[in-house]
Amino acid sequence: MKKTALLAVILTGALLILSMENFPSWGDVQSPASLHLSRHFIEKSYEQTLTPNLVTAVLGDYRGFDTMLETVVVFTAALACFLVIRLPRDVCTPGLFYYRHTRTGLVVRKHDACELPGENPTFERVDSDWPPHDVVVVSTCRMVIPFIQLFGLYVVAHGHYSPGGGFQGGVIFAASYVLLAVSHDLRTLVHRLNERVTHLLSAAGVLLFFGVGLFGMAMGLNFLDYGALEGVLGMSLASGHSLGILLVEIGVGMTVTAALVIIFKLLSSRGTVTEGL
Amino acid sequence: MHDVVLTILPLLFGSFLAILAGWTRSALVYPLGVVALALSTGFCVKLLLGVLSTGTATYLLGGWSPPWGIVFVIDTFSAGMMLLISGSALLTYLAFRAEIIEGFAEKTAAFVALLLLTVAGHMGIVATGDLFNLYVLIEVAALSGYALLGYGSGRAPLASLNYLCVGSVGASLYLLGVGYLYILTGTLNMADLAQIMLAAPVTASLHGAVAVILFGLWVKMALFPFHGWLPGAYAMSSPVAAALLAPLTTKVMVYVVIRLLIGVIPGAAIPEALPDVAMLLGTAAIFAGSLMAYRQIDQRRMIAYILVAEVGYMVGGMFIGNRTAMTGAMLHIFADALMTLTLFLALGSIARQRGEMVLANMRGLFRTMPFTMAAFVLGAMSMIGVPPLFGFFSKWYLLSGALESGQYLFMVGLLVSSLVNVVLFFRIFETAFFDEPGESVRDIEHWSRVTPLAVAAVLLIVAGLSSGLIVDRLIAGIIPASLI
Amino acid sequence: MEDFLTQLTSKYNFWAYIVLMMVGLYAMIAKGNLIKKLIGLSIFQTAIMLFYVAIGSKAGATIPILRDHTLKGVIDFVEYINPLPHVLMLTAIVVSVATLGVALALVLRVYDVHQTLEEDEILEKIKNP
Amino acid sequence: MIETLVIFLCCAGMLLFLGGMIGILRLPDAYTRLHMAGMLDTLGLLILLLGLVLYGFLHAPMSLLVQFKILLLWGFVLVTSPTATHAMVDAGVRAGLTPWVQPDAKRRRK
Repeated sequence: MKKTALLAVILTGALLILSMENFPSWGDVQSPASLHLSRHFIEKSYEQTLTPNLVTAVLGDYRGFDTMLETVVVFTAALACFLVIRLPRDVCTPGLFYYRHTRTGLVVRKHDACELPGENPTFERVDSDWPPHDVVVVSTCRMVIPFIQLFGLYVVAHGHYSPGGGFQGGVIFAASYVLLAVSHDLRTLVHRLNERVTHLLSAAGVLLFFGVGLFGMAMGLNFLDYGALEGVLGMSLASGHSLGILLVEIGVGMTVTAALVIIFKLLSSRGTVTEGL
Repeated sequence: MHDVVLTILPLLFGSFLAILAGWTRSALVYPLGVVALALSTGFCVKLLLGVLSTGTATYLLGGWSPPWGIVFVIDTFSAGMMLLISGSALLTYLAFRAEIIEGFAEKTAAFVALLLLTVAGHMGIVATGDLFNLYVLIEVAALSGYALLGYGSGRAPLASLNYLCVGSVGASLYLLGVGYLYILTGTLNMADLAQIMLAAPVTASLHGAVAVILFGLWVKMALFPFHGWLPGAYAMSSPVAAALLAPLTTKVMVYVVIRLLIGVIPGAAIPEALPDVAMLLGTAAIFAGSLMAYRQIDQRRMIAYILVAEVGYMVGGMFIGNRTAMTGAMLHIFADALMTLTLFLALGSIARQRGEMVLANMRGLFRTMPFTMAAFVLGAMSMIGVPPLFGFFSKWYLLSGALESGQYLFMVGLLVSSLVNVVLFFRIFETAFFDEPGESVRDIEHWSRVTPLAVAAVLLIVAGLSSGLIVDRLIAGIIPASLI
Repeated sequence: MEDFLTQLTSKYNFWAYIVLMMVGLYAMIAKGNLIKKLIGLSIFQTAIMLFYVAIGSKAGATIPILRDHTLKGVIDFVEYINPLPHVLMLTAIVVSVATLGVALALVLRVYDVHQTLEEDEILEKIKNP
Repeated sequence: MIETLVIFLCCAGMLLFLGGMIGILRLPDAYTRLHMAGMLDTLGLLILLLGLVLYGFLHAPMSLLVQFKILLLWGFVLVTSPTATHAMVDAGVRAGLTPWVQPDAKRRRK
């Protein structure tokens, strides 16, 4: 098997190497790839969209439909994980469960918790395999998380002028929640962002994107034509496009944050979304 | 004006709303799916009528004109494909109402949303006129498909994971090929690319680009040596997912290859050896698919192997290189989708009553489920290629195309696979007709299941009788005049 | 030989991506562990991203964010690298991350069902349950 | 004068990084490696960034914001890097990893 694999790989590689004979060399300014489409984008996109970051302009506006589908892919991934590994809520979860008495710090162990006690003030649930409550880690993360979230928002909002945008900002925002789960435990995260909220948020983000597109249709233009935003608040055509990109990026950010949190929660808790990591 | 995009938007919108509804009013989820699919089908009909009267429709997404923005381009053939996809999805969705509502408990919303997304993805693949957008749509369709097929107990996750690995490699290879073409031409729009490639010098790199793209698509469409994922994925999954995806996935990929061959890639850019390799693989697929179908015990797995053979028909037909065979391959997309739909719908109904789909479980079905079995017989006859049914006509075109070009091995393949299909299906008929059903068997045929199935089966006859019309109105205008 | 050397020096970006891609492909075919297969898949996709990003490069050009002083004057396309491949790869990266997420979910289910992630052991268990 | 200082600071930072790297490669167990990585990288980064701040101050005195951002970066790393090391050591202890002891010291203890 390994030898066949090696042979196949070497053959494919050789064929690929042979087929790169007529490619332009590295950094060639006159190659077709940097002349036809990209020249137009570099020279025209600022006056058409008022967005200095060309990547954002092309991503959010010229290829906006691609970006919408890309958001849909993230949304799909979250749904797919939910469909494949989420365990039904009423199923008896086998294994060990630990409860700590809040006053004395005494820990009680329970097998096969079919009926989990609800919000009980005297006992709190402790993760069985990951009890990190370390004072250094917890307090540092508590201090750092707001800054990470602020930075995530900045990356979403400043995508017009610097590297950034909805996807990157959304990932940073989701990372702050992952850090919350790592430093505290998964239940803290679920308490802050429960499943319902994350699912609704992910759908709302795509719907915001979709809504911007439908607004274009409602104004008599094509789907996703941000030119429809012209005249809103007295804006010019180009700043309408700029606003459209911003709205779209916010939608993307919401979906990406929610979807990544969903995937993290499901994967780390093996589908129970109660404890894990 | 918006007809083109309105075929897809209800599905996307419906999937987002299904999630919102799933966490607030879960009773609304199933009707929402029906509305979305019905709207989409309705707009497909409108679009088809429009395209038939006014010619190719183009839609600029975002209002940017072609090379800069993304466009949807719908000709008569793709309008027919869109109708086929949304219609068959609607029939599946209606037929499996009970499974969808009961079978997924709290996850019904997620399942419905994924189902709508995968249909939207497949329709987008047909509609788009942009190479990279096609990749994204392939991934939308595939990713939701992995989840639908992977849901279930037993070996379903493993089969789906296998599909995911193979499918991702195929899509990545396609992406690589698009990158090659982008390096050489600097564009991603199909029409623009076709113009530039006509003038571009024919080089080794151009050949490489075309070969990599076609190779990636072959992997995605389960052509013979890469077919390993298909039988497992369709036989192990829930019957809903199999009935939804089996008529769509491979056929849509075949459609993409045909569209690239007749609309984008000029003949000179195709490497000389490629058609021969394709014919070889297609013929091998027919023989191997039929042979392996013969050895299967599970009936869904058997039909999945027949699908592998059918892919061989279409790939062979499009690479024979004459007009008749190309017409046959294009017609066979419709025929194969309808036949597969009928068979999988019927098997789904039977599986609901009898459990595991092995031959022993099919005793006496003609007596207990007469309508379902009648539809099954029609689907099977069409697979075999019995005259008034749709499958006969596409096979006829393929055969006469192969005869014109002297591809005798391919012809033998077609005939052998028909014969094997006869043996396979008559085995089922025999068990279902002559053997007594067991004492405890109480099969129920509910009208809500039989109606979609009957629609699909009647469509097989109607489409078969009007296949001349389909060829004239939908297909003939699309094949370039240079192909004789 | 000299031709080969010029090929190697002027197009080393393509060589790099091909080698990386073949590493990924080999891992996908030859490794028995499902997680290692997925790592191979990720390497494979990353190689394609590398290839695309390399298309965008231009000698002597800077990142595609317009500088303040060019905003009012004429924009020369030679000054900025090609933004389109970056856009495309942003999409492809998101897609590959999503695929990986779904794949890991499926792997979890496979582990629940078969209690192992080694392919040959799974096949063994399927044959003799 | 300041140029020399900049060069000195940058070189010293690099040297500490180098030491950290060698430590990661050569030290016997996870705890000592983490120690090397955590200690030397934090100090090395501090010195390196100080050098960069001075350099920026010297060459582009108008862009004070950038210098400020670099200092913020240092503050951020100063807080997070030891925490990360601490968390990893903590996890190691909890997972039951025993620290490495010099062989003859072990014998002596016996």
